[in-house]
Amino acid sequence: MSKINWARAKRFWTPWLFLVPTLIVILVLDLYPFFTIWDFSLRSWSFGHPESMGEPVGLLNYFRMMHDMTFWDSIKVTLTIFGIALPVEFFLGFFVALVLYHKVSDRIRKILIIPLLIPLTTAPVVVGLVFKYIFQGDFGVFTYYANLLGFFREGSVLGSPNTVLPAVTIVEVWHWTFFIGLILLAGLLALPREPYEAAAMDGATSWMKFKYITFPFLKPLMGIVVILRAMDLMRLFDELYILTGGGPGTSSESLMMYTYRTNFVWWDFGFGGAVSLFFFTIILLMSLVFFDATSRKD
Amino acid sequence: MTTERRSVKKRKIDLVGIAAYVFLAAFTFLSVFPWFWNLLSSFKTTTDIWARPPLFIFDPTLNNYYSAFVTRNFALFLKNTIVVGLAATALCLVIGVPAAYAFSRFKTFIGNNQLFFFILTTRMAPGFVEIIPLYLIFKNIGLLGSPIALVFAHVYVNLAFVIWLMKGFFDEITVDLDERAMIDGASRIRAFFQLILPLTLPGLVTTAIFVLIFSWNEFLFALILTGGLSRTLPVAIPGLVTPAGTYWGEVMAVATVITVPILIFATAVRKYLVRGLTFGAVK
Amino acid sequence: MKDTANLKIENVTRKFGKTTALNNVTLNVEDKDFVALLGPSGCGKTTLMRCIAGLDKPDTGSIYMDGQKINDLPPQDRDIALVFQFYAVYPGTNVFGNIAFPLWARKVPKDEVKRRVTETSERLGIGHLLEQKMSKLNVGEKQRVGLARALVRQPKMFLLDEPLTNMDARLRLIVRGELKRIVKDTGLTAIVVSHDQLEAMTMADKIAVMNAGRILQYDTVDNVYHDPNCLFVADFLGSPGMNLIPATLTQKNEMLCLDTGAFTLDVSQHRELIREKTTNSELVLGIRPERIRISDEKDKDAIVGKIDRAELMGDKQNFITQIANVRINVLSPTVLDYEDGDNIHLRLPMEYIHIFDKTSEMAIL
Amino acid sequence: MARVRIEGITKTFGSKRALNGMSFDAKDGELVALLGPSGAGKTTTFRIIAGVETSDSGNIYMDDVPINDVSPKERDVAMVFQSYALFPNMNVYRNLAFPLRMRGFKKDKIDERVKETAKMLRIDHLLEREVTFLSGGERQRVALGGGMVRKAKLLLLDEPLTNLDAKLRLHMRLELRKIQKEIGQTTIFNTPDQLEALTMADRIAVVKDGKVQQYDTSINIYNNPKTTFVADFTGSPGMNLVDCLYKEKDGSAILVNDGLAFDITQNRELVKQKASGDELVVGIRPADLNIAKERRAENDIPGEVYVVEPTGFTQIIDFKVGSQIIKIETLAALKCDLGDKVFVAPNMSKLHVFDKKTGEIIY
Repeated sequence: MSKINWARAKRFWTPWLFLVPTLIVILVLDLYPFFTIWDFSLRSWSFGHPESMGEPVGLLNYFRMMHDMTFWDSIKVTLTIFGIALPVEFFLGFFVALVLYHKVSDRIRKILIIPLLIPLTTAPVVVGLVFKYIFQGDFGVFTYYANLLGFFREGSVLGSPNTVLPAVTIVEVWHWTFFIGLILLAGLLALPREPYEAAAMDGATSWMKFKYITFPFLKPLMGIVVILRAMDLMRLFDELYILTGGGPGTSSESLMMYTYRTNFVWWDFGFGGAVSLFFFTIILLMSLVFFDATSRKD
Repeated sequence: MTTERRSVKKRKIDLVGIAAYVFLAAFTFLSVFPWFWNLLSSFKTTTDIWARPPLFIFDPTLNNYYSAFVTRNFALFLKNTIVVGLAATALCLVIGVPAAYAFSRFKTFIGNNQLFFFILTTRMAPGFVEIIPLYLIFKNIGLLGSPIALVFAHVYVNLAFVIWLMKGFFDEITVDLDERAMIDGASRIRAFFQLILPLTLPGLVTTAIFVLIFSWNEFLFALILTGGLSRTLPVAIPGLVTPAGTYWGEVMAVATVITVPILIFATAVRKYLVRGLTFGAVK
Repeated sequence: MKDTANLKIENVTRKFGKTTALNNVTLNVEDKDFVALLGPSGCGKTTLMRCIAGLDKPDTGSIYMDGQKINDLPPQDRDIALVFQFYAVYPGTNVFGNIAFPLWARKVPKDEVKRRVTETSERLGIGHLLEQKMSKLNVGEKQRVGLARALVRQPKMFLLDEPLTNMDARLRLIVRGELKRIVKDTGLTAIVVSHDQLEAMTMADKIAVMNAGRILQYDTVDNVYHDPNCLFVADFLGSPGMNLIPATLTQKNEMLCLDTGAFTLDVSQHRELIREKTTNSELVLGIRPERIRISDEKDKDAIVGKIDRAELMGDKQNFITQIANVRINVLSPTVLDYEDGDNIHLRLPMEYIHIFDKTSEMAIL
Repeated sequence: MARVRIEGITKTFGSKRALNGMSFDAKDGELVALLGPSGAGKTTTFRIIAGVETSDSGNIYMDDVPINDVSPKERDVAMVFQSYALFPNMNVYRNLAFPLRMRGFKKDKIDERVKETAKMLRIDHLLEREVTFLSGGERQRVALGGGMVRKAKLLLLDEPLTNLDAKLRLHMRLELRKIQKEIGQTTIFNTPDQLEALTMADRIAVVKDGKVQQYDTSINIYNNPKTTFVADFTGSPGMNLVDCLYKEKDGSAILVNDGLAFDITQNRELVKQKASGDELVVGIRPADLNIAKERRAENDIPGEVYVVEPTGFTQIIDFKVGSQIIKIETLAALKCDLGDKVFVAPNMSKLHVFDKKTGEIIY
């Protein structure tokens, strides 16, 4: 009798045995911090009010966040970069994928991919520094040639609130366009041959092939790429930190930069905690979409 | 008549073809140029860097590398980066690979899907939620500013990635093999270690390289959790941008040292690159 | 309906790198023929079909349709429809769109598209599915959509690539008959590609048996089955295939005999033919399992064998019989009262005997 | 070697019921077939017998000892997977030795057994080869070897012939049975192919929707199918099944359907007693119908030839009467063409009647 129970129990516990280390990590490094932050966000931690340090303040931090203009500005900055960079990256990336797929031989494609990988494998910090160097006001190679053509005579494009966001967006587009290109190219290369042959026999035009075969086949993949990039753009930090530090002023401060500043410049973990959790929630929702897209693809 | 029509068509194709090649050439040039400029500048003297118009031909020098890695502390920072990367990678695999196996094989245990999704969010989340308490914990136990804190943080961020990617590799090995091994008399643990794990070796290597790359490039956690001599390269280079001026030559030298190994690694795993970049969602 | 459709393939060769997929193939398909290209995987049958469809091009040789050379004609201008093995679904549209696709491509007016699609789908019994998504259909239905797409164009000729391969045994049996009837009803020239001899025999009127890039025999179903021209064809058709027993030609007194080691067979009556066709004395004796007659103990001239295994095949029975070192299949159309290990008395009727040359593998008789 | 008994096994995956009271048994040294379409629950049954899957209820007995809760490694059941499940990182020898190593056999004993098994399966010349470089037939033999080498009490073969080409399948079905009888190991195999089951097995369990419909010898399964499912699933083509209505006319009992009428006066009492209603199904095997170009008896059914399918020395004629298509198997010597008017006479002694509602046989 006891032997039977033992066998059943073993069957039940085996999966968890493999999961124990992961569960510990999750518990210690995920759940515990999460609840800590939740607790922080409901208390006052501002150095501006040392007398009430650690006092519960209800949802005050959240109200403060809602009324902070720089918070809304940071969202605006994030959405501006997001709104321009994502479509540009997507269409440019898709176009590159299509050109590489249709117009180039297998061998050339394989060789060409290696230099094209350079941007997306470069560390964001390095990307930031290199572009800061290129955009440098006195001797930056971009500035020099732009000046020759009569643009940006007043110095670095990063120095002016009018040009800083377009410049940052260009860096993002440079960094990640081929990410989309590469993945969609993989999708194109994996397309089944039969429908295209059927379409050839049926006398379909290129547009019909695209509309009825290529696009529907790639749609799930496009969804995955877009949501991955969208999450990345929402979390944009490293390049910005190096390139502009959020400046000039707060004209290029993204939501991620803002969260950083509230926590590690103002050292207000109550207010910062509230901002962090707000941000976390947005990403959580986006992850849900990603999870849904990937599981539907299977 | 057919031949005539074909020749006309052929000329038209050539035009589109040329346009395509021009576009690709421009796209490739723009992709490579900043990196190329970085590499070039790392061999320039300060005077050459400041030159207007920008110099493409000059006398190359290794001074920047020498002063960064010998005179300054960058050799130490490089060591930190390598140590953190290797430690985080090893730990991450040890913890994550069994979990990936569990998600691949035990499809029906309670909470499977929820847990799997939950783990994903740890990777996707903006990080601050975890980073602040971690910062406080490590500060309290006096580990702040030691690479150990960063190793933990990197394990935490990359765990989801390891699990997602490795699950894909395990899924490719038929469950029949595990079951045959167990029917033939192996225990589940033995089947996993002795039979299935060796079969995922390419997957393990790929995953390890990806984790190494992520850890190597990672900035935010490193920025907050390390300081002084415990910094990694990404956090250390901005230190060359000082109020008194920027040591551009050295910045470019260090940037090159950060970039080149990653490029080599990425080329090595390019067969699985798409898979890694999409968390295994695209095979 | 369209006029005639005569397809003529002349000395077609197609190589892929070092492998020769088609080796100097010549084939003549007459109007309204239903031809099967039959052979094991890698025999070149698919390449041949793709060359006919225009999806592939011969390296040398010509393909003529009604006397006109079509080597360089793109597929859509050939007036040939192809039903794909994996149904080639267009994911961006529903069943209606999948059938209407070739008409859309040809800019046929809307109401005519609707009329023709409805008509064709009704005829194939999928009229009620037109608004469905393709992914909701089962294999049988998908196949019919593929067929409808081919028929709706009213082509001169159509090609079926392994039409039954993805179905389970039961469905295959049903679809096989239906498909044949549909093809017959359209009155079109059709070519079916198959690796399954039963599929080829049941569906087509003529079979081209292929191996290693060559057509070995091209003839009516009856002739290919009953008069194979070489060892490969004899073995490939039938399940079980023809019994092929190595034998030596020997002269015994006045008789010319085939000595198999287990028994000898007097082939004096074919002396002239054998002498004429071969100088080799190493031959192969062939007889179809169902042509062997089962007699009884009273028959003194019968060959006695021991039943190694009596396999029950429904109404039929297959006796795997050992005669000394020779092993043969004996197929009885009824179930008999024999068990494993029993002796069985057999006769090989002379009219059903085949003789092959062992070296050239070609049929002598 | 052992007796095995499976009793009332059920298994549900999510909302899908895979097994629904699966029961059958195998005698010592018997070769049993589980025959059924894909999705019938055959593989699930195997996995439960092998112990890599648990059942929701029901029992498995090995020599009358329940083994439900014994772990797979202690069950002494060997299984050969449809995918062959060969370890790709081991050569043939090590693949064969694996089950023995796991059970702690001594090195020389392992060597002896591996060589003996390899010789029996005629793969002794392949022992040093890597399994990834073997042909389909060779891989199948190695997989069989892996199952047999241990001499387990029970051997399970999951669709052993499915992945082989037609000619090889023909050869292996004979060979497999021969080897099984030679070593006398109790063996259960499953297959979706009725011919494999009929030709190889001592007894066949016909499975549908996770339940055994009929468990009997080949000859009985074929000649006396218990349900319409078994009737249809065995034979190629399967039994013709015609939905009919029971009617009485002029003192005789007939089953009618649109141009078809079968006089069953002889069995009237039996039918009345067993049938649940007027709706019945007439079943007759394709070979039990006689076809001719002229009418020979008054009861002959007139109709037309819909399709002719030659299969070598026989042919299958699809005979159309009303909206019904009936398949008839006859010698190829009879020449017919599409649309020919023909007459068909069923062999009434081979006629079966089933209850439409339950699908079960009446006689």
